[in-house]
Amino acid sequence: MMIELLIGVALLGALVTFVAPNRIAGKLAFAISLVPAALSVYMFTAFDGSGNALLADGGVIAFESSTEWIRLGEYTISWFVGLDGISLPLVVLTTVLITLAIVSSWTPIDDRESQFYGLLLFIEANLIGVFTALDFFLWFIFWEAVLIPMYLLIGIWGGPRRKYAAIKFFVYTNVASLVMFGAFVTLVFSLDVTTFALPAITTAMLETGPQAEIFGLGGTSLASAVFLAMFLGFAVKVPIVPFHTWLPDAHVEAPTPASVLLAGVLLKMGTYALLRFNFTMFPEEVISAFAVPIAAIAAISVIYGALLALAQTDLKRVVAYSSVSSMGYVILGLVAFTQFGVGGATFQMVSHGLVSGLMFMAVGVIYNATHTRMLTDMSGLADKMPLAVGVLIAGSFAYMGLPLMSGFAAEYFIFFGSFGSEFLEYAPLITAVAMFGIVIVAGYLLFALQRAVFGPYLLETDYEIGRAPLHDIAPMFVLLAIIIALGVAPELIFDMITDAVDPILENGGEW
Amino acid sequence: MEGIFTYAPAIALLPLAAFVVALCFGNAMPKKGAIAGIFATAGSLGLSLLMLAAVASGEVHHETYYQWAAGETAGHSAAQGIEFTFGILIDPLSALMLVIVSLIALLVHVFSLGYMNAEGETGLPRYYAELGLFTFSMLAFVYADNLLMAFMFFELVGLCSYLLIGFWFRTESAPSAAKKAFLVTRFGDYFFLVGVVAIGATFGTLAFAGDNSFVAQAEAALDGGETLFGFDARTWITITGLLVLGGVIGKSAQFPLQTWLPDAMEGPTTVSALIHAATMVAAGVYLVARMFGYYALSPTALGIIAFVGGFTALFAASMAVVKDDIKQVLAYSTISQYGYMMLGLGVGGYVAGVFHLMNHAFFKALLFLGAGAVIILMHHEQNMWKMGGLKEKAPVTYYTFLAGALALAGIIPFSGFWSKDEVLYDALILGLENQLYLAAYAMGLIAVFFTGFYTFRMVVLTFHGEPRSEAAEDPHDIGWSVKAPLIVLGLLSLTAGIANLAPVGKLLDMDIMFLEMWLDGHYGGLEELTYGAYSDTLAHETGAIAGSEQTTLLVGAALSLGLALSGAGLAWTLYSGSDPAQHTQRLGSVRELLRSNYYQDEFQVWLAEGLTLPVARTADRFDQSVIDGVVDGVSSVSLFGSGWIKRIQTGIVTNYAALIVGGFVGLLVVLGVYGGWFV
Amino acid sequence: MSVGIEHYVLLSMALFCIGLFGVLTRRNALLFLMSVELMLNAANVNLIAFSFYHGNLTGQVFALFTMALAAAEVAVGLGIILVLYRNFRDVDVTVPSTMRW
Amino acid sequence: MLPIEFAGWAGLAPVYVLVATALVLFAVDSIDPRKTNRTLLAGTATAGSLVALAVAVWFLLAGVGTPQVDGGFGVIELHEGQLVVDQLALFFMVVIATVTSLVSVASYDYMEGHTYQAEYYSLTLLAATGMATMAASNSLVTIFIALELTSLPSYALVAILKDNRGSIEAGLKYFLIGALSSAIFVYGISLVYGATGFLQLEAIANNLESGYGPLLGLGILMLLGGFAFKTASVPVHFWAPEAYEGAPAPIAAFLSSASKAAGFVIAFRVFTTAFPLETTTAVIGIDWSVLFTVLAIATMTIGNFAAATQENVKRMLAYSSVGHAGYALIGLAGLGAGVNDVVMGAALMHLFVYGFMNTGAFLFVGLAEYWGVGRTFEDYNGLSAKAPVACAAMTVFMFSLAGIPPFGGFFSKYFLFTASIDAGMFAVAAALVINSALSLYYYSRLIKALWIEEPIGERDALSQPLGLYAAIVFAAVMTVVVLPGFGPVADVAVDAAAAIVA
Repeated sequence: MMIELLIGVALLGALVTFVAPNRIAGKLAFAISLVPAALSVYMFTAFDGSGNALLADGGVIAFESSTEWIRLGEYTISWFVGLDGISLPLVVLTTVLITLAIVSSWTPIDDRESQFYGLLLFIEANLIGVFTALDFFLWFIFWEAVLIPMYLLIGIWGGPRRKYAAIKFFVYTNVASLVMFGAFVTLVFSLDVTTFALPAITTAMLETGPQAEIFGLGGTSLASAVFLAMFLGFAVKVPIVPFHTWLPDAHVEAPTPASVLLAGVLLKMGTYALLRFNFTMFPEEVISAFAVPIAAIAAISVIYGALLALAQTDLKRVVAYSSVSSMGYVILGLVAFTQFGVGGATFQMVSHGLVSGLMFMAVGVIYNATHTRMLTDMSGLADKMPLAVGVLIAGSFAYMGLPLMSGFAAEYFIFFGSFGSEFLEYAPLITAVAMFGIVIVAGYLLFALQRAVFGPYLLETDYEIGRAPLHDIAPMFVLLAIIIALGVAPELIFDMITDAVDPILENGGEW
Repeated sequence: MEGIFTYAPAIALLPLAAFVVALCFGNAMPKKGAIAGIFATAGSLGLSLLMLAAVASGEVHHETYYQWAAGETAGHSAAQGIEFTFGILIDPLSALMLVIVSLIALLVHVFSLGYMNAEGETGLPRYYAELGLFTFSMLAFVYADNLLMAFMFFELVGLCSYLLIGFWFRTESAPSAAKKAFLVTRFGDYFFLVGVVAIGATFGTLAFAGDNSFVAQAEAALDGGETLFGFDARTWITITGLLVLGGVIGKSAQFPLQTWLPDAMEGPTTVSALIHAATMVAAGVYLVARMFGYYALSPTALGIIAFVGGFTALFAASMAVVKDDIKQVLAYSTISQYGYMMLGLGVGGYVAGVFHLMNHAFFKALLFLGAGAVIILMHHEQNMWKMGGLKEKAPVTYYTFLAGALALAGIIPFSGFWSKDEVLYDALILGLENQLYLAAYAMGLIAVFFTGFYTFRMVVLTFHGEPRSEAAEDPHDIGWSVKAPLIVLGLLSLTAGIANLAPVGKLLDMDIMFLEMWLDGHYGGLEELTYGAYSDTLAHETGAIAGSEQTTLLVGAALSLGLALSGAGLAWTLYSGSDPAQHTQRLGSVRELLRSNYYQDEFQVWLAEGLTLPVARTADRFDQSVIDGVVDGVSSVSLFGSGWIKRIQTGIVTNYAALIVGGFVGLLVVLGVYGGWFV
Repeated sequence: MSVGIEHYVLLSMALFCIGLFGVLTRRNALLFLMSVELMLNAANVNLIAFSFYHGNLTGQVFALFTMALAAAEVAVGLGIILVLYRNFRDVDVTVPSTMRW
Repeated sequence: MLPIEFAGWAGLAPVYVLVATALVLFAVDSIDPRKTNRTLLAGTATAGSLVALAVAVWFLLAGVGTPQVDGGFGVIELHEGQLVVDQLALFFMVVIATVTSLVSVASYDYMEGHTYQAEYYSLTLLAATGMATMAASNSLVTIFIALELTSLPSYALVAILKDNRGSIEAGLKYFLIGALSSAIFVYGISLVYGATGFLQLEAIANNLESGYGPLLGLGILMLLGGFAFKTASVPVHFWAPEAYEGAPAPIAAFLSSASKAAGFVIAFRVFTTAFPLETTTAVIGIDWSVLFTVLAIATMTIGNFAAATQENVKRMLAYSSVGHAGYALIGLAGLGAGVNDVVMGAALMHLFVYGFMNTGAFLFVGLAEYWGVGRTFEDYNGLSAKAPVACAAMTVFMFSLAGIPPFGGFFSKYFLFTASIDAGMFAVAAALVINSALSLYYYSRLIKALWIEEPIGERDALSQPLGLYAAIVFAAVMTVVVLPGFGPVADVAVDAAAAIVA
C-alpha cells in the first residue's frame, strides 16, 4: 500500500492546495510534499525488491499491489503497481525534486499560488504513477495525465511565448503517445495474453512472440514494426533529434520550477519507457536490427544538441539544448545493451535529473535577480550573487561530467558499456563520436559562464541586485550534495539498477 | 615502517580538509584560510617523506580502499567482470612525486602569504580553498593505483586550474584564459577518456600494477597474438596508448595543445608556480611515466612521444625568445622543458624523464616564485623592459632566481644540466642506432641554445643594467614568507642533480646514480614497475659514438653545455648594459611569426569561432527553419485545412440539402458499383 | 396490362425525385415543406404497394402513421416558419444565413 | 422484487415516468397559465428525469436484460417485439435520463425571464420520452414514431427563443434538414419493407434472403439518412453546428448528448439486429461496415477540422460534437472482425461518458451566456479569475473530450482506439490519431482562454447561478469519478453490446 499512499498523499495534497489561500499555498505544498519525499526515502531504505519487475524470473517486485479494475471483453485492466531497481531511484528523484522545486518557487511565483502548487503536487502524483505502474493502461493514464499540469504550468506562469510553447508541447507529445499507444496495443492483440499487465505481456512477448498476423506482418516483422513505431513515439518524449524542437520552447518559456521538473523528470519518462518497453520486451533479435541506426541517432543527438546549445545566447536555451545532448547519451547506453550501458543509462536518467534541475534552478535564481537570461546582457554576476553563481559553476561542471559528481559516473558507465558492446556494431566508433560531446558541452557552458558570471559587472538595473534568499539557494545545495554523493558513491543506486538490468540482458527471446 | 602506510590516504585528504575548512570558515580565520592550507600541506609533506623513507626501506604500498562501481564487462574483454576502485599505489615513482608535489604546494602556500595576503587581495578563502583542492587532486592523482582514478583526479586538477587561473574573475582576460585552459585540456582529455574506456573494455582492468594490471594483460595479449577490437594486439595497444597520450598532450601543454599555458599566466603567479612545477602540467608527463610499461609495449607510441617532445621543446623555446613579459618567457620555457621530459620518456629514458621532471619542479617553482617576488618588487609590473637593476635592491631574489635560471639553462653543475643532459644522451644513443630518433635529438639539442638565450635575456633584462621605470627604482618590500621558499628552492636547484649524476657515475664507474637505482627498485618497489623491467620490455638497441660509451657521453654533454653557454653568452652580449636594445627587429618577418606564436592561437580561435561557431549557428538555423519548420508546418497545414473544410458550411440551408443529396448519391453510386446493384 | 409492383415503385421514385427537386430548388419555406410532404407521400405509395405485394397490412398501417406524423411535422414547421417571418420579414429559407463556417 | 415479475409492460417504466412528467408539467401550466413557478417546473422536470434514471439504473442492476442463465430477468419484449427492454435500452435510458436531469437543473437559471417555461420543460421531457423510446424500439415503425417524437419537440425547443434570430435560424435549419432526412428515412423504410415484407427487426433479419439486393441496399442507405441526422454524422451533419449554436445552450447540450445517443442506439440496433452483417452482405453484395468506416473517418475528420479554427465557442463544441459522432461510429464500422462486443461496447462507453462531459461543456457555455460575457474564445479570456470552480469544471470537460486522463473521456476514447486496432481498422486508428491531435489543439485553446489569457477588459464579479453550477459541477465530478469507476460501466456496455451483436 506504500505506493498508493504516495500517490494518494500527492493527489490529496494537490486538492487541498488548490483550495488553500494563495498566501499559505507555497508553505503548505512544501509541507505536504515532505510526506511523499520522506515516504519514498523510507521505501528506498526498505527496498526489498530484486530482479526486473517486468521479467518474472524469480525476482521480487517491491511494494507490489494489484487489483482488477476493468474488463474489456476478454482483456483485463488492473491497478497494478510495484517497484524495482530501475524505478525506485526515479521515484525518489521525483519526490525530492518536487519538494525542492516547490521551495524554489517561493520567490518567482507571485500569482495564483494555490493553483501553481496544486499543479505541482498533481504532477508529482502522476510522475510517481508513471514510474510505478505495471499495467499498461494504468501507466498510460499517468503518462498522459502529466501533460495537463505541465501544459498549465507553462501556459499560465511561463514566459512571453508561453502559449505557443505550451500548446506545442502538449500536442506534439500527445501525438507521439497516440502513435506509441497504437503500436503497443497492436502488439498486445497479437500476443497470447488477456491482460494489459506489463509482466504478463513481457513474458508472452519473449517466450512466444506475436501469434497473430496483423497487416500481413507476423512474428519478427510485426515485432520490428511495433518496435519502430514505439521508438518513434518515445523519441518525441525523450526527445531525440529530430523530434526535439518542442523541448527548447517548452523549457525556455516554462517557469523555473516547471523547467526543473521538465528537464529533471519528464524527459526521463521517455527514456524510462524506452527501457521498460522497447529494450525489455523485445527480443535481442529485434533490437539488434535497429541498434546501429538508433546508436547513430543517439550520437547525432549528442553532437547536434551540443552544437545547438553552442549557438544560443539565452542561458536557459543553452541548458535546454544541452538536455537533448544528454538524453542522447542515455539512448546510446540503452542501445549498447550491456550491463554498464543500460545501467549507466538509468543512472544518467537520475543524474541528469539532478544536474539539469540544479542548472535550471540556478538560472532561475539569476533570472529572478536580473530579469534577463540573455548572455549578452549579463556580465560579472559572480560579484553580486556569489552563492548562486557558485552553484551555477558547480552545476555546469557537473553537467560537463566532472569526476566525483554524478554526471561523470553516468557518462563513464555509458561510455564504458557501449564501447565494448558486442551487441552494437561499430560500437567503439559510435561511442567515440558521441563522447566528443563532452568537449562541446564544456565549450558552451564555459562560454556561457564567462559571459554571464565573470568579467566586470556591467548590468544596468534600476534596482539593487542583492543576494538571493536562503530558500532560493538551499534547494540547490541539497541537489549538489546528492550529485556529489552519487558521484563519489554511485553504488548507492547502481547496484539496485544493475540488479534490475541484468534480467533484461539475459532474456534471449528465442521464438 | 610498514604501519606508516595506514596514513597514506591522509596525504591527499589533509588538503581536502583544508579545502573544506577554508571554504566554509576561511573568512573567520586568521590569514583567511592560509594557515589551514599550510598545516595541511606540511602534514602531507611530512607523511610523504615518511612514505619515501618506507619505500626506501624496501616496502611498497598497493591497496584498494574503496569500490566505486563494479559490473560486468561486455563482449571483447576476456575478463568477466570489472571493478572500478579507488586505491593507493606507493612505489618509488609515486613516493618521489608525492614529496615533490607536497613540497611545492607547501612552499606555494607559504609564498602566498606574502604574495596574496600582504597585497590585500579579496576572495582569499576562495583562493586557499582552491589551492587545497588543487593539491588534493594532484596528490590523489599521483598515488592513484588505476587509470580511471587517475583520470578522475586528472580532471579535477583541470577544474582547479580553471578556478585558479580565473581567480581574478572581474577582469575580462582571466576568465577567458581559464576557459581556454580548461577547454584545450578537455579536448585532450576527450582522447584520454576514450583511451581509458578502451583499455578498460579491452582488458577488463585498469590497474597500473599487480598481476592483473592492464599492462600485464596487454603483454599477455601480445604474446598470445590476440586480435583486439578487430586489430592485432600491438596496433590496438598503440591506438589506446595514443588516445591516453591525448590527455597528456593537453595537460602537459605539448604541441599542438600548448596554447592554453601562456594564457594561464592570467592567474596569480603563485598559481602559475604550482601549475607549472608540480601539478597540472606535471600530471601529463607523470602519467606517461606511471604507465610507462604500457607504452613500452608500443614502440610506435613511444616514437610519437619522443617526436612530440622534441618538437615541442624546440618550438616553444623559439617563441620564448621574443617575449617581453617575464611570466610569458617562463611559460614558454615550461612548455619547452616538458618537451624534454617527453623526449626523454619517448626514447626510453624513463629515469631521465623522471629526473628532469623532478629537477624542473624545483627550478621552475623557484623561477615562478622568483618572478612573483619580482612582480611584488615592481608593484605588479610584468614587462621586463620596465625592469632592470634589481640585482642590488633585492639580492636574495636575484641569487635564487639566478640559481633557477642556471638550472633551466642547463649550466653545470646546476640540477637542470644533469637531467637535461641525460635526456639528450638517451636520445642520442638511440638515434645513433635508429636515424629517425636523431631528428628528435637534434631538435632537443637546438632548443638548448634557445633555452640558454631566453633564460639569460630574462635574467639580464630583469636584474641587470639600470632601472628603466620608477617602480624599478623604488621596489616594494618583500617579506620572509617570500624569501624562505625562494631559498629552499634555490638550494634544491643547485643540489638536486646529485640524485643522479649519471655522467659522473658512468665516467668514474661509481654507483652514484641514486635515482636510477631508486626507480629500478633497488631499495624497494614493484618488480614490473621498475626501470629494468621497462628496459627489458623495450629492448632498445642503442649505439655509441666511436663505439665508446664514455666518448658518447662526453660529446653529448659538451655539445649541450656548449650550446647552452653560447646561448647565454649571446643574450649577455645583446642585452647587458644600462639601456639594452630590443634587437628583435633583426629577426624581420620571423619576429612577427614568433611573437604571434606561429599564429597557433589564431588558428585555434578560428577553429572555435571561425569554424565551430558558424557550424553551430548553421545548425541552429537549420533546426529553427527546417526541423521546427516541419513541425509548425504540419500545424499550419492542418489549420489551413480547417479553414477550408469549414467553408463547406455555407449557412444556406438549400446548399445543405444539396450536399446531403449529393452525399447520398455519391454513396449510392459507390455502393452500387461495388455491390453490383446496377447490373 | 396488369400493374406490377415495379410500376408502383417507379411512381413513388418519381414522386420522391420531384419532391427532392423541389427541396433543392425552392427557396420559399412553405414550398420546401410541401416538397418534403411529397417525398413522404412517395414513401406512402411504396408502403401501400408493398403491403399489397407482401399481403400483410403492416405497410398500410405504417402509412397511416406516416401521414399522422407528417401532419404533426407540418404543424411544427408552420410554427417555425411563422416565427421566421416575424423575425426576418421573409419566408425565404436562404435568408437566415448568419451562422456559417 | 421487480414489478415486471407481474407485468412485462412495466419494463418501460422509465419511459412512462418521463412521459408522465411531461404531462404533469402541462397540467401544472394549465392550472394557472399566467403564473410561472420556475422552481416548481424545473423541480418537477428534474425529479421526473431523476426518477426515470433511478428506475433505469435499478432495472439494470436488478438484472433486466441480463440473460436468465446469468441470473437475470432476460430481455423483456413488448407488443410482439415492437419494443424491447434489454441492457442496451436501459443503458441508453440511463444516459438520456442523466442528460435530461442535468439539462433540467441547468435550465432553471438559463431560462430565467423567458416565456413558455412550462412548455419548455414539457417539450424537453417529451423529447426525452422519444429518445428513451428509441432506445427500446425494435421495429422500424416504433423507431420512426419515436424518432419523430424526439425530433418534433426538438425543433420547437431549438427555436423557443422566439425573438432571437439565431434561435429561429437554428430552428429553421434544424427543422428543414430534419424534415428532409426523415423523408429519406421513411422512404428507406418503405424500401426495406418492400424488400423483406416486415418492419419488425428480427423479422426483417429472418427474411433478408428473400429480398431483392439493390432495393434492400438502397433502403439501407436511405435508412442511414435518419440515423445520420440524429447522430449528426456525415453527410447529414450540416444542421448540427447551426442548431447547436443558435439553440439555448441547455438544449444544445440535450441534443448533442442525449439525442445523439438515441440516434446511435437505433443505428446500433437496426444494423445489428435487422441487417446481420454476413447475411446482408450476401444479399446486397457489399459490407455495410465499410460504409460506416468511411463515414466514421469522414465525420471525425470534418468535425474536428472544422472545429479547429472556430472563434465561437459554442460552434466549436458543435463541430466537436460532430467529430465525436465520428468516434462513436467506430462502434458500427468495426463490426464483423470478431471483436464485436468490444468495438460496440467501446462506442457505448463513449456515448455514456460523452453524456457527462459534453453536456457539461455546453452547460458551461450556457453559464457564459447567462453571465453575458460573450460567445467567442476571446470573450472567455481570463474567466478563471472570476469563476475558478466553473472554469475548473470546464477544463475537466475539455481534457476529457480530448481524451486526456485522468478523466472519463480517456477510457472511452482509448477503448475506441484500442477496439479499432483490435478490429484491424488501422485507417480508422490513424484518422483517430490525427483528429485527436487536432482536437487537442482546439480544446486546449479554450483552456488557454480560460486560464492563460488576460481578460480584454475589466469584468464585474460573476454571479453563481445555483442550478447551472450544480449541473456543471455534478457533470464534472461524474466525468472524473467515472475514471476509477469505469469497471461497471465497461461491464454493462460490453454486455449490452454483446447481447445485440452476438
